[in-house]
Amino acid sequence: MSGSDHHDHSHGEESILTDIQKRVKALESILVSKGLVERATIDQIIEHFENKVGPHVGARVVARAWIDQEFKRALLEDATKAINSQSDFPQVGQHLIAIENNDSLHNVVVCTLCSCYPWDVLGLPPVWYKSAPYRSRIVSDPRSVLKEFGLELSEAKKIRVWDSTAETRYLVIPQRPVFLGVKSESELAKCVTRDSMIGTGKVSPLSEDNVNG
Amino acid sequence: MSGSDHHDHSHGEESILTDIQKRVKALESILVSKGLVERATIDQIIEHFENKVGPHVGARVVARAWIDQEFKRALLEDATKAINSQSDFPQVGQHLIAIENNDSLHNVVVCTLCSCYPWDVLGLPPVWYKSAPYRSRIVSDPRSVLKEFGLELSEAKKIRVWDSTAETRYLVIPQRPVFLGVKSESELAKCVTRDSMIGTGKVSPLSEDNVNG
Amino acid sequence: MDSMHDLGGMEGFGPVQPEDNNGSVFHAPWEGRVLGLQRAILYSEAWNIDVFRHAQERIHPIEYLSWSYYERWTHTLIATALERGLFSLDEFRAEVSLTGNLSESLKVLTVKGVDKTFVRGNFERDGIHDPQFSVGDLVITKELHVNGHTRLPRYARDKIGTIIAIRGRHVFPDAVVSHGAENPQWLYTVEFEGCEVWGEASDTTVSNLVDAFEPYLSRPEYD
Amino acid sequence: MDSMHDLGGMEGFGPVQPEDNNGSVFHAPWEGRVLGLQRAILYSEAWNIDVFRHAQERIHPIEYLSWSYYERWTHTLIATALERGLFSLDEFRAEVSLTGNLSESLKVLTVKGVDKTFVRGNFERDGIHDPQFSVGDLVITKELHVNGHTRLPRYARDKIGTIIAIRGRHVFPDAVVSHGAENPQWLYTVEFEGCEVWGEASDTTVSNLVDAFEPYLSRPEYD
Repeated sequence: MSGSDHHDHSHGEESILTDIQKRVKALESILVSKGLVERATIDQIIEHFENKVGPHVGARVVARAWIDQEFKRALLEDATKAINSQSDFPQVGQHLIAIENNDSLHNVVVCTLCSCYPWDVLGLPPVWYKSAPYRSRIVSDPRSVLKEFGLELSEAKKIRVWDSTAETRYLVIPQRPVFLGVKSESELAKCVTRDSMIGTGKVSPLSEDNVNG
Repeated sequence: MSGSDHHDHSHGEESILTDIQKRVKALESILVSKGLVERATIDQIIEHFENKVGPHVGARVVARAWIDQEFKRALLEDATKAINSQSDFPQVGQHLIAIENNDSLHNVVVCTLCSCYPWDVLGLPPVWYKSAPYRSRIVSDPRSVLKEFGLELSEAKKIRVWDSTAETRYLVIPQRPVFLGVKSESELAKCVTRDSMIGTGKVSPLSEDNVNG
Repeated sequence: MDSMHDLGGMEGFGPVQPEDNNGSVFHAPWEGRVLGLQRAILYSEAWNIDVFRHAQERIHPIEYLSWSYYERWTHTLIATALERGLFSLDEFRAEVSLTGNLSESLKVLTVKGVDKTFVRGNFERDGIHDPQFSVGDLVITKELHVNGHTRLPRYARDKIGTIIAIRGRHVFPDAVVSHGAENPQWLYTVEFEGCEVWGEASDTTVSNLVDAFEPYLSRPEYD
Repeated sequence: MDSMHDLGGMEGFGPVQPEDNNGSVFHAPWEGRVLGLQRAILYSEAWNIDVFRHAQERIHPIEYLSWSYYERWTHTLIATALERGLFSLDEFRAEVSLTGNLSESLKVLTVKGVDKTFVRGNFERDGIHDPQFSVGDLVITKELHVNGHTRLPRYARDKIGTIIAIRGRHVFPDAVVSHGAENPQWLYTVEFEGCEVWGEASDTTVSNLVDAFEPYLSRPEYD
């Protein structure tokens, strides 16, 4: 953990494994040898994050909130309870908080201190969410950062920047755009992008390419 | 100036010059070719900082202040004027400020934003003065940092940490230790260390090794 | 400690590089392995999430900025396992246990049990004390410089804000790291006007919200 | 801008490495060349010290921390010379002027003139306005987040302190960098109790002093 070896990552390797691959392999091997880790469990965890959770979960929650006013009311009151009351949603953990955009307010979420993220409903966080440029500047200059995402907000719109500093997790409920017209819940869900649920992107008319990786 | 090449400093060189040496050489050459710089002037500047200025200048000032109460009074009132009034000292620039340690107060100097330093009287700043560990922590936890320098202050002693944030420059006048006894100005000057004039070190009984490099 | 991780309000890192929705994936197979290992270790209770976060805060600033997220995780897991004696450096290098089995003292996450762990744990705890603040109260955050772990970012210290929600009584990360106790505390969401945090000249339409534990807060002297 | 250079109050960089008195030397011959070049360029008035400092602030944080002091100077001098058109990248690579001579428009530091430059320049300027504050006055520093150059460190913002000295009326670095004007301002030394800056739990025998320009200061609302 010293400051001296950061120049040595990318050269001087003798095998085809990079330094980081070797370290991860060694860590897994010793923990397996110690009886603390089963390789099949790790496989299962990867399978879960690669194929089961992801922004499509949050997108269905948002789509239902757009269509079902009673569900939306419950979601804004206690998002964990509201989602777990629906038998066709995966169970989510405590203290998920839904925050709703409207004509005069835009919400955006960050974790400046590490990278807290609502994994239950959005899956793996994108690289930029965990990066220094986003974490440093979204709190002090959100309007400019959102512009870099292609999100130009009117100057009058209020912006709330939510910093996930504890074990609460935030899910942004974007506004339902007029251009979506009348659609079914599953059609609407396909238009809800991951970034729109973090507060850095738009709802898209362009179907599921935006949601499922 | 991009963030991408910081891993490449220490390898892949084809000549015996390091990357930084090549850059400096190229910079000097193009500025000479442009007529803006004369190599002999650069030689002269190096000569000045290698052989003329240095902590021995400040040490003589401190030693005189210890011996000559009138000079000390003038020094604390306006260090630039006081030093420039003495014909045997080199001329120093405006806004040099002398700050005096006493039984109840210790002074220490830093520049958190860059590395401002009283070059006129102390010469080239030491590496640690310009480093992140010193600049970051001396302002918030001076007592611990001074301990790392071997300077253990009594818990009752007040510490003033002066951050050189403008074009003023600070010279600490350390206390004259009792162990020095009766000595001449030039003998005393040999005991005044560079670090004691920054506020991070002790006056030493050990003669000029501590002052002249 | 106020190290490199406390990035809020810093400048100079360049523009954000957005990533399309395909970004919610692993970018290399080893990233998935690290994530799996981290979850298995948290399940084992060898340490908890607060200890893991604090270990990341102790990464040298140059590495903190140079390493990717999962690189930071890898180095932190190895360093913490060594610190806590899960294995020795010799064992890590040999990739084989030379001393014994950890499954006797720590919980092992099995394929059967793994599904339950995909629902986030609950850090709320019951208690007898009522919250000291109410929604609508003005509060001032402390100028807190903790020689350990804290969750009050620098930019939100010594600032006046308004309680907009009470989130329950939660495990206090500062206490978990400093003396291994949960010491639960009321958690509030506090809203600050952007101008309070970023100065008069800043965008007046912005507000900043943080989730702050009760010990981070006091009542302003003048309100 | 609040970039990596504003180090005061950060943690995690490890212990200071003291250097004996022999440390007041160059550690390699190229360091002396860079120092000489920097002084010759400042003398030429191609740019001034404030512009040079701000250029260093714009170094990417990873480089800022990884590079040595004179490495930072080297990169800053080259980048600023390119930005300001002292030479082109082609000329720098060729190490030869392809377009003309700079000595017609800029002052050249000669061996004859160099001695005079070893006395630090004076940044004090006359003016008609009296200082707004007096020694002994309580002041509060502004929560200043300047999209450019400023000399008020983050740790000393939005803090109440006492004026202990008036240092004269000086060139204002913020103005020099933002619009090339000297816009001189009164300069004060302000002393803050350590507890005001670092919180109640900090060492009560410590105080912090900064040299603050008048535009950084206002009167506290309650005193």
